[in-house]
Amino acid sequence: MTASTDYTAQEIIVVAGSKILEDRKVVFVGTGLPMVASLLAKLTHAPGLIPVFEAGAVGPPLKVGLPLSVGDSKTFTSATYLKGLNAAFEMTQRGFADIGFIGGAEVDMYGNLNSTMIGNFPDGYQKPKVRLPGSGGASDMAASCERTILIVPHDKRKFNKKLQYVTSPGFLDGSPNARYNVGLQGKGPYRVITTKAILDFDEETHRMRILQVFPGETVESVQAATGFELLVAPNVSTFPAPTVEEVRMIREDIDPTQAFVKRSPKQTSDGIDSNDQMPFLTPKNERMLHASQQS
Amino acid sequence: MTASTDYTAQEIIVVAGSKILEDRKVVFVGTGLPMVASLLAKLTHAPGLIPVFEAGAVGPPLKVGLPLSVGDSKTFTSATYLKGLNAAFEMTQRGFADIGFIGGAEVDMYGNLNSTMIGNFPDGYQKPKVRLPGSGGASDMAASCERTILIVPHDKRKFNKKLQYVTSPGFLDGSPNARYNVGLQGKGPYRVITTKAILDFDEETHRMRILQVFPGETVESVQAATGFELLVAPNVSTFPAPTVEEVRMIREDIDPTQAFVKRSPKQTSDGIDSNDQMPFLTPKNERMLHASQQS
Amino acid sequence: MEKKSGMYWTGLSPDEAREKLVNKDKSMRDKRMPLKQAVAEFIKDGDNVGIGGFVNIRQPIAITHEMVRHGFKELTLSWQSAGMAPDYLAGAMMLDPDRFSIKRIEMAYWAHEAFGLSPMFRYLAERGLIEIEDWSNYNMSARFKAGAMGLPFLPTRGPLGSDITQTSRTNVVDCPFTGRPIALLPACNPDVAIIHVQAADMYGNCIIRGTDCTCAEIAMASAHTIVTCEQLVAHELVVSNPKDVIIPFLAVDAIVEVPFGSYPGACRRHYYFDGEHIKQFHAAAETMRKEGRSDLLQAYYAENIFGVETFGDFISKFPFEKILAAQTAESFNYERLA
Amino acid sequence: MEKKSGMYWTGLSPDEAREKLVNKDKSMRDKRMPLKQAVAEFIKDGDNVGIGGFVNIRQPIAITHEMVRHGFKELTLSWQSAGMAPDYLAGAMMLDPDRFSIKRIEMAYWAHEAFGLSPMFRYLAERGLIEIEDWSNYNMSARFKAGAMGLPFLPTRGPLGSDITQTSRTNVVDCPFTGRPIALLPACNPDVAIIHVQAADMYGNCIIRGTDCTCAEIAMASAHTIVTCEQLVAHELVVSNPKDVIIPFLAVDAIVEVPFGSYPGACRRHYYFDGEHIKQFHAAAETMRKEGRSDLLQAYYAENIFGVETFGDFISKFPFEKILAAQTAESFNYERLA
Repeated sequence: MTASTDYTAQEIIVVAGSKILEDRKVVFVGTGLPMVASLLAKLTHAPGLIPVFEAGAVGPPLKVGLPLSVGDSKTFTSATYLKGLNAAFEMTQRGFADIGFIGGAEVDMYGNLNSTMIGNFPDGYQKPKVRLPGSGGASDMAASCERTILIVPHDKRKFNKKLQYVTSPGFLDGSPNARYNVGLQGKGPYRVITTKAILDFDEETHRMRILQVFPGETVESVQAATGFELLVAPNVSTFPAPTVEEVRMIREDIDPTQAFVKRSPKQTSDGIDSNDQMPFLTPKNERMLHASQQS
Repeated sequence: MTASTDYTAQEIIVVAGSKILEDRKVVFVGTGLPMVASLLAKLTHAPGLIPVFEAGAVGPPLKVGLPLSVGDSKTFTSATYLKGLNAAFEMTQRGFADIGFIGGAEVDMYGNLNSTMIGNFPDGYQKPKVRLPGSGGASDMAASCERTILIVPHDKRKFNKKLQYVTSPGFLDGSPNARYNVGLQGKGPYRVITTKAILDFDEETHRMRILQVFPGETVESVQAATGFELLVAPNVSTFPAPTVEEVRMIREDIDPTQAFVKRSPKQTSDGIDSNDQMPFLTPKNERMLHASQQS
Repeated sequence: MEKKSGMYWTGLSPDEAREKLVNKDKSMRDKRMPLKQAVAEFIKDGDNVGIGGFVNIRQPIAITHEMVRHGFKELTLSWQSAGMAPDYLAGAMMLDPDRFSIKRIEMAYWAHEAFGLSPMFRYLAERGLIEIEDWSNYNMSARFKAGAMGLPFLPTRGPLGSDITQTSRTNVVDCPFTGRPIALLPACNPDVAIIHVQAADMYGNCIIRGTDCTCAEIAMASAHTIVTCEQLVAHELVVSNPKDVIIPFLAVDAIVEVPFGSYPGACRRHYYFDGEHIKQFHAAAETMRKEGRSDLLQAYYAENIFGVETFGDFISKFPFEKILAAQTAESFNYERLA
Repeated sequence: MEKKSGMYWTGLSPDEAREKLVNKDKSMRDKRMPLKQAVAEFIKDGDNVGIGGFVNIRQPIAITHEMVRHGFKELTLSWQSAGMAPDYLAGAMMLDPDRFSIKRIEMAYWAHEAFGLSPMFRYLAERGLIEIEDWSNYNMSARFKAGAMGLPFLPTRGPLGSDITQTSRTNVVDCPFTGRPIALLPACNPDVAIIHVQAADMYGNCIIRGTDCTCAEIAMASAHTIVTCEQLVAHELVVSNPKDVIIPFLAVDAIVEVPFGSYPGACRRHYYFDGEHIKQFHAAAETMRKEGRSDLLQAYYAENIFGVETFGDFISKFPFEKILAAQTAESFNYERLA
């Protein structure tokens, strides 16, 4: 398995996310890179992975390609159960989701996430500096999935000691039983995947901890890009670069139109993904994707 | 329209119940005589009546015949909406049911019903003298339908000052806003149809009141069969005997197997309908019924 | 809110129910097995058993027969409205409480609508042999739904103003938003659900025709679910219209193809009631209730339950014409070309 | 339970919602009418409008175009996740708040997943021009569900531990059965629901393919419901499989056949996204957000909304190849023989 030499930061996130997903488990898939990672897992080591999408699809084989939305028509084709949002979240609240796979714009050392607003909270809540999309289902997934995997681009502005708004609860203040005590279910964040490393949480303190660094990164470089002090696991290793085949699958089979995995992502001046290069998924691309995955 | 001369007590109940049902209204139909009355209404003056059954059928045309159960296959054929019990009761709680049509073994002067137990309550609750089937959906219909129609055979043992168990709330203690104050919805009981009379409730006191008597009955004879003092409406009239055609429809078109409308109902020694003469609805009868109603 | 005094859980508490599910293998695997194995593997003495169907519609009759053959003690039974399924279990208790016993029932209605009262219920209740918790149909349905939703309770109006609020664990509180009273019903999370459906695939994806009853809620609320089905069909057929799936494979532990599994009750698109057989069974139990003579009931069980190996053997005892009549009667309700 | 201090209802209170429904003609009658009439008859200034669909899936785009043409003031908009539908309404407000204005939004997400952020949302929020109440997807779905169930609230775990409990009317209480905290969410009963579905009959019985979103709950919770559908079909076809009906006629006031009524969003079995058009619309709004120039956005509305009489006219502006491409793209998701 030859290592890729031209993979992007998003691509290694996808590969890392995919490898964390175990076969035959139920994964509640958030929008964006989690969808790409879940599809890669299903096409490689985890064919029995059971994806659940918040708009209501349970267990689709995803043979018609990468969904552009968690309510996409593609999530419903050959799904085994298909209702609406309430049903998906009720199942999760009941305990049917082993893993929730979510993103956020800002994370703290206890794995709490912000996807609501940048600005002065609470006074500036009604007039934020940057208004983010809002929770979507992330807050619910964080509250009720048994474990969660978080994806956050590694940047000092995004790894903060104190969040401007807690949208999706992690270990809260990190105190023992903090989640249980406020009425939450599930054991909380399991992994954080960033553009630089894979992190987990210390069992005692619930503080974020470097588990593996990506090629070219060190414990020091990861810490330098983080706005709070990270713990360091014993024997931090380097997560291997994606293989040529993994990168090919992402680029050609899974996300050929760069719906989520950009070759060179653009950022707006305020650091928010603008997605302004979003291509229209043409029928031609569609057909190729479809054909390759049905084989 | 010739008056029938050989109608039974159950048949006049069915006809009276049918006439109270207005066209184009939503009626939540309890099991037994309410089903027969609703079908008669639909076949006569109220073709636009919308029956709802607690097992989940909404608006079936009932062209395949009289259901033997409120979850009967016959309630689902050509229904416009079809889920389960929660959906039916949620709709009712929301306010979709104009009328609920229920029976009970015992009623008091405020239209509260008992279908749970005969015996010494609360001490004898776990060892009743006679154990009745239980609420079924009656308690819910009484709680949330906008109005209710009650059917109770007229008998001094069944019209009591104090119920042994309140299964389905009527006007409770009759005090103003009693229903609203305990959290109930809907305006409460509208009519009581018995084997002797049609009764309503005084607007001020919420006490049961004789509205019309059945042929052969008088205000006095109805009072004599009642365990509490009835009010009497101004100008009590006699409800006309069913017509020959109405009786024919009940016997031949609607309930030819006497599933609910018996020619001579048997009673057990303790006054509980035994239904031990229940005939099996044979395919032959079925076919006749089906044919006659499809025409 | 103050904690309700004297509160207790039957079956699983909400936290236990969550824990059971979290630790369960939820993968999509072949769950076919003989009914005997399913009953032995997933039901235990003392369990809270959630019963699917509604009155005599799509009740899990075959499963109750197998439960009687196996023998269980101190069960709690939970349902909204039921007829023949608890009748079979209760009749077994009437005959030999050391072999089969029901400790408690939580329910809204136990009788047979057009087919009369349940002599078994009257026998057990009027002798004080079982604990009873009365609820309404919506109450029980909402309790299962709360369990299915992973919630400790749901609010409803249903029991307000009735003595159900006195004889059950209902908690009537003032709504914090409106100030008006509202009833909170504790979730029901059975240890095991027993359900009959029209069709399923080998993974346990289930299709129901006619009333959904409260079957999906009961299955989702329970730690384990045994499903019998009229037809076991290909997975591909099931997912060709995924909206038809009402119980997802995730909530099912055992799937058994048992044609006529709700007989002598009815099952939409398959067969209508066999009122005669219901009547015959009831007559035997009514004799014991009224006269104390158990011989007729004993004979019924000896012939129809203990005298056979499987539910298929029971169905085989009926003359062909009888079975055909039940199918034909249903064909008038739901006409279709083969 | 103590009453939550500072509690208020937007849209209808539970008692008002009940009253509206009780006094409504719920008969099964022909509810077809032109979209212009439906919007004029059932939406009023100041209304709480419940928006169906999910992000850009099956959003009621045609209805929002008509609302913009009509002009409304001081609306409250409620949804879980939405994209183009609130974008169209918000863009109208950006251009002329005297003609169209949104007072308040209650929602979980306003953006476009693969198609990026909403420049309209950023414009209005970052200038403090609208009141915002943030919830999660499950929160909003449960709030509509509480409304649909005729309940003042539903419990959920969703907002626990998050600042949503601080910025919304959530009431966190101790569960009276378990003693653990649980969140109570006040019901959402909109004055009017706007919904697009795949098929319906003239009475308003609706069939939805793919995600049900929260459409049935929104319709059942609202005092009035306007439905547009891709296909208006015979009642007999709809009831041939009544389980397909997800919104019953009882909950619908107006039914309008509007093919491509969710375009440029997607509608399962009919068409996939038109990302190019979404991008073009956003570029116009983004220019106004970043540079303050309204000319591009003005031109977009002039051409596509104010410059046409009906949504059909808007769709007719697209080249045939474009429309066909959207249909063809969807045909890969859901293959079927005509």
